[in-house]
Amino acid sequence: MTRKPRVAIFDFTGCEGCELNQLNFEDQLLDILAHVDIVEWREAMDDRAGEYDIAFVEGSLSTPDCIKRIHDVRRRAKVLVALGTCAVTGGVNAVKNTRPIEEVREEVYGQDKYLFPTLPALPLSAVVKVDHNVRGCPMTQIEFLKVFTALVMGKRPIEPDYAVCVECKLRENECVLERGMICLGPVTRAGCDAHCPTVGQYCIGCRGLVSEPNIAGMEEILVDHGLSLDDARRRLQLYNANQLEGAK
Amino acid sequence: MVRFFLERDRVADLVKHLMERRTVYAPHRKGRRSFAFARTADPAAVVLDYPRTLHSVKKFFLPPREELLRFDLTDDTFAAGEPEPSGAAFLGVHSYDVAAVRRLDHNFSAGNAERNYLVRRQGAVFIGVGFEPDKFHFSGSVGIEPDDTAGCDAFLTKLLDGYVLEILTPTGRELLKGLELPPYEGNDPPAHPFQQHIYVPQSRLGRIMDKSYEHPVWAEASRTCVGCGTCNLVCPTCYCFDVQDHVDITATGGSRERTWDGCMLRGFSEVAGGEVFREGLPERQRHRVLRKFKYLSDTTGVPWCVGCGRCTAACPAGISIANIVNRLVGDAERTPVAPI
Amino acid sequence: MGANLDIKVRHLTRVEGHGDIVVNMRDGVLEKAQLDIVEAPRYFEAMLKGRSFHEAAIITSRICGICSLGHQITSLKATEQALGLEVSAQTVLLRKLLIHGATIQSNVLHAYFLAAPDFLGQGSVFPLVASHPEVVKRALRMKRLANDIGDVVSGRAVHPITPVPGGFTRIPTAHELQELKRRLQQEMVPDFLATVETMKALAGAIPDFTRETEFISLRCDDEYALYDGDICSTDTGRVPDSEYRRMTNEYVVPHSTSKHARANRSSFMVGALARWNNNHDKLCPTSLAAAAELGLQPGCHNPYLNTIAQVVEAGHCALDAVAIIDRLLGDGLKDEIPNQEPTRYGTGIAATEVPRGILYHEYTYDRQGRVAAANCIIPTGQNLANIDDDMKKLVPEVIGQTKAEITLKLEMLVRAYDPCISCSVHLLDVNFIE
Amino acid sequence: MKLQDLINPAAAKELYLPVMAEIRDVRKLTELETLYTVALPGGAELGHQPGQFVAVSLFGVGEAPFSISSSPTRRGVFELGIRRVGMLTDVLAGCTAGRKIGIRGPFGRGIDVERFKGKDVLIVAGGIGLVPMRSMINYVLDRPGDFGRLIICYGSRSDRELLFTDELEKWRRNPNVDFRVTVDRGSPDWTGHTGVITTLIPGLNLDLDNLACCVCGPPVMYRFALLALRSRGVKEKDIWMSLERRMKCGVGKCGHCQINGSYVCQDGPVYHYPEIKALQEAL
Ligand SMILES: Cc1cc2nc3c(=O)[nH]c(=O)nc-3n(C[C@H](O)[C@H](O)[C@H](O)COP(=O)(O)OP(=O)(O)OC[C@H]3O[C@@H](n4cnc5c(N)ncnc54)[C@H](O)[C@@H]3O)c2cc1C
Ligand code: SF4
Ligand code: SF4
Ligand code: SF4
Repeated sequence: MTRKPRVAIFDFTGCEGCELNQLNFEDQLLDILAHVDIVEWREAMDDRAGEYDIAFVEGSLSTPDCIKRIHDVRRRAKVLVALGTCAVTGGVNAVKNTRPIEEVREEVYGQDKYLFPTLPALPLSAVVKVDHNVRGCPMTQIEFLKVFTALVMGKRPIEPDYAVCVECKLRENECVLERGMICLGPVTRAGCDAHCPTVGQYCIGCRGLVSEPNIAGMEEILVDHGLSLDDARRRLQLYNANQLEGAK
Repeated sequence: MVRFFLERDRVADLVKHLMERRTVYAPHRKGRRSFAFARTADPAAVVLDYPRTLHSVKKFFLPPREELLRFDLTDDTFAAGEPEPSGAAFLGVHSYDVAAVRRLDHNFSAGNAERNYLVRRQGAVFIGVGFEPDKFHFSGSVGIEPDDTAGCDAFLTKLLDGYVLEILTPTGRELLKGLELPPYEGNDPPAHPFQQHIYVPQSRLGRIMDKSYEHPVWAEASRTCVGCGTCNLVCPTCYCFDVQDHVDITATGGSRERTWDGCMLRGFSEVAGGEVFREGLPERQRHRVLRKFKYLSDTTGVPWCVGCGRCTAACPAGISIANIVNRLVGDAERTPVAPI
Repeated sequence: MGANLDIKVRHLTRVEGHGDIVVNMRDGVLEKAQLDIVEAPRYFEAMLKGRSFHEAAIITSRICGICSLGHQITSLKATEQALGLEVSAQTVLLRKLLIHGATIQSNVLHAYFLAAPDFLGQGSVFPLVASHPEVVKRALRMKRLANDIGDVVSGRAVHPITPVPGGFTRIPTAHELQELKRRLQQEMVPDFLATVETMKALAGAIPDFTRETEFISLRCDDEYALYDGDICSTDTGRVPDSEYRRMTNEYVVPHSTSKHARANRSSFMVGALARWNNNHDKLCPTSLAAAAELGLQPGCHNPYLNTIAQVVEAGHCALDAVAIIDRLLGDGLKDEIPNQEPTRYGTGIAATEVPRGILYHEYTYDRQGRVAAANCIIPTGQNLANIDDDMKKLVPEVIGQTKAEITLKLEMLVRAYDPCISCSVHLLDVNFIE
Repeated sequence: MKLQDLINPAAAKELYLPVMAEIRDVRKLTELETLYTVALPGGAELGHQPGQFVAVSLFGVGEAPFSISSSPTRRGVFELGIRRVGMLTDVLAGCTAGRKIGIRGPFGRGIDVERFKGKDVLIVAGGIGLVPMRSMINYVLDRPGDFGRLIICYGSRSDRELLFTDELEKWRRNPNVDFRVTVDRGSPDWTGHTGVITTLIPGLNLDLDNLACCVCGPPVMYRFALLALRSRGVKEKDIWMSLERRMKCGVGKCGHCQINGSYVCQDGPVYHYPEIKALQEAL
């Protein structure tokens, strides 16, 4: 490669935990910086750049201003990577989409609700073409490094399309179902190396669903493990509100 | 055959004796209610009385993740991964897991013999232990009894106050030399009955499987199956794998790694152009079960399900392979059986 | 003839979240000096309503990646109080250890990566990689260790995993804790002392500005209050945390998607400087010595020195973390199962000192253990009015300088508060109407 | 018990280590397909049968199976025709002459040319299926005395996607070859046959008692091609087909390529139709 790729990082509606997770690569940060030129990153620097090879974009789209800005980012980026589940599926933000938006605004701002425009929380892919995804809430560091090295090498990163259970088994974890808990791992897309079950917590589904999830089967599993059907649906909804919308 | 009496209090002596001579892998507690084979550091931590381990000893010969080679991107050279002979004593293995290793031995020897597996497998000594079947075990139905010593170098059978230690091979004798134990002269301890069965003798299974292809059971099992692949990944006789390259963050080198894979996963049979050759969960479930009870049995003469019950115990949807088989049996033999 | 000045800094950099600085002066009369919060609202309330108590902390931690641990711990405390779940002494110690880790990581991140570039006249930390590699490496090392506390004890530093209502899903091993202790003593303490030297060298770039205001923080008798305590004001003294509404009084302003707050005057300040002013007597000797080195005095009213107070506090957290590990190991680690059997369904209130100030969570649960009402008040929201008041005093004082200089002073002022705009927007006072 | 016992690892082979070969020439065939000429180190011969495949790898990217497109009669180098569809093939598309690639193989069972000898050879190739079939076609053309007539039916989605256009032209002009080509959708200046590949079969002049036929194409093609051949009276025993499945090892270990109990990488990719007729998953 003759020139280092120019990288820009943007944030939309989200918690910025994904960006923070980038700053948390203490061990690899200097290696990463050796491969690229970071030309725009509001959270860490003042510069504003014109064009870039790779744009990493965090957060979901939830205001008219977001929509304008993402088109602008897309125009100026050769490759656009959605960073974190908010950007990939809408994430937790999309839970608000399951209720009438007026009701939600009124609850929060009361009579002042019209001061602040809002839209349903959308994944980036609902508005612009997304080339690659780094999932997770916060985005999974190992996956970020995989996508990052793939892009630096000029290859297409592959996104796993199997369940978290696979990675959980590869690590020989005790299944949390065995501990009498519930788990969303069976329909959640792997790539995190089964981080939560490995430390004894259930998979909350933060990486979104596999491509052909058996939702009815999963609901039945949750009910068998002690949830009401209503609670089972809510648990599944946490990160998948936009995806399950159609399913119901 | 030589039999000794191992008093309960002396189990730790046996473990110590082994540890002085070899690396010892034995069942240990893992998590709150599970067990796993692990390298023994403390004799007191070994658990001989356990229902089943999360993974079988397969993981030592065909590791879940294994480096096949390391490459250098700056000059396109590579070095082969260096598997090490295990040479270890595997203490407290159940009969069905030893039977599973025998099947893997076949797979990695027949046709193109694979160095990686065969090297790792070298020098492994098995000291089996009997087990009390729980509601998931059904190895008896595929010809593997709890006290089946086939493939073991020594075997422990539980008594009220200790174990009968049987020495079965010269390797076993050699390894246990110097461990002073009194001979055992009592009766054979009573066998524990199985709670789960396949309802026909093994010899009739082949014919039943031949007729199973269009059976509704595949679709029925797929109602709650979520295609998570757990059943493949915990199975001691599943050996399918995936291979991928991983690049170091410096982008100057990396490794080619193989990882366990499973036929219940959608991507397993997907080819370029997006065609998935086993498109639905019913097709995949059928493939999984027929691999255990037909395809591989047709060529090797033994069922490739060893009845350990892991897939059933671990399935989040509680799908039972024995019940699936019994559904097929029931229809073929026109006997009523419980629904899956 | 008076001065004219128009400043609009859109999407202020090196802060967490989206905020604009807006200043207008006409003929020497200051018309406007304020921080507009333009972060998109996310309506967390809608997500919390009807959710199981297992999920409340998972959701609130997603309000903000930077403060995720603080939200999580505060949420768990409120839930436990509402449901009558007792937690063990070990759980409390582990949580305190986590708060120390998060405080060190946040304070170090702010001082080195967000504030230091200003002191060195740089736009970001990246040029410092080349010009001051040792300093950057030290900062990364400190952050790494602080994050490792989070990784080891809570499974992950951002959006922690293992802290759940009633305890932890996984208890760290003695070996892991010993290793943390070793690194705290061998790496963190020397790095802290070196940081004090670095900051001393840079402190000349900190503007000299004071405005008297009210400082509010937690306070307790036996330690430097972080995990819990009474609400303590420099104006009116101590009140129990159940009276938090009286100490915050939130209200909506049009220029901010985040609500503002006031207590006894038009504005007050929370955060490291408030903690310093209220609790410096509880700091360890090493931190007190560092404060003296850096010229930080009790009763300090220069908001720019919040950054210095953060550095001082990081040292205390590091040393107290060692003491906590000693206690945990001395008592012997126990593999406790989280206590998740509610004994009642009611309301719980919790207050925690997170890096930017006091965080309050209050939940009411229905009989199914689902959230019926929630109210969270976050530190940055409490500081916003104080920031506006500071700007109003600062602009006339510096009006003789160039616009670029004034802009920089304003940006540095806002950054000194280390505002967390995500938080400020995402949690608002809500009572669900059934 | 027919289980084979553990054999001595010293006698076992290194199955997964590639030989580092070199790309000698790169020729773009269409928008998506590229032809690579590859040489093994030291001028070694690959020694393949038509229909066999190799595993190609680029370090850091991965490995995938590709059919050998050149005839074994061509010495010194071999050719691969590769369609750009994903991770590895993307990167391959950017490779130029001189680039080192890993090669393992040749693998699998190719066309049993002995059973084709003395007979008319019918090749039915759809789309990229021409890549492996070209190996057989050129083999037959290079040994004219060994075989009867050569009949080629080639179908492509559009005329812009036709592969090896210069060679197609040569086949068309060769009096010993009955060459037919069709496209699903032709561009306005396409003057040839239009329609799916099976529409070529009814018009063929076949000597049913002296015929051997090999079919290769996309998955959907097989069923229809078979119907068309059977309705022309082609005997099952005279049909071979080359199948594709996902594969990771090429040596019968990884399990991906199984069709019921058969391993495509061992028992295929070229199957004699009567062998797979009973395999439900094959076609
Ligand atoms: C015996 C055989 C001969 C083949 N001959 C040729 C040939 O001559 N020319 C040619 O262009 N292609 C051929 N293929 C197909 C070729 O192997 C795939 O196109 C290639 O694997 C795609 O790799 P990739 O990394 O570019 O794609 P990926 O990014 O890995 O995936 C793209 C698509 O290819 C599928 N795929 C991935 N790996 C394989 C695999 N090992 N086998 C099959 N599909 C896979 C994926 O599921 C996905 O749908 C052949 C396949 C087989 C089995
Ligand atoms: S813990 Fe969850 S992800 Fe892991 S195996 Fe069990 S169900 Fe699957
Ligand atoms: S473990 Fe159960 S749910 Fe998962 S793939 Fe197997 S049968 Fe389906
Ligand atoms: S199929 Fe199930 S019961 Fe049979 S060997 Fe495999 S895991 Fe055990």
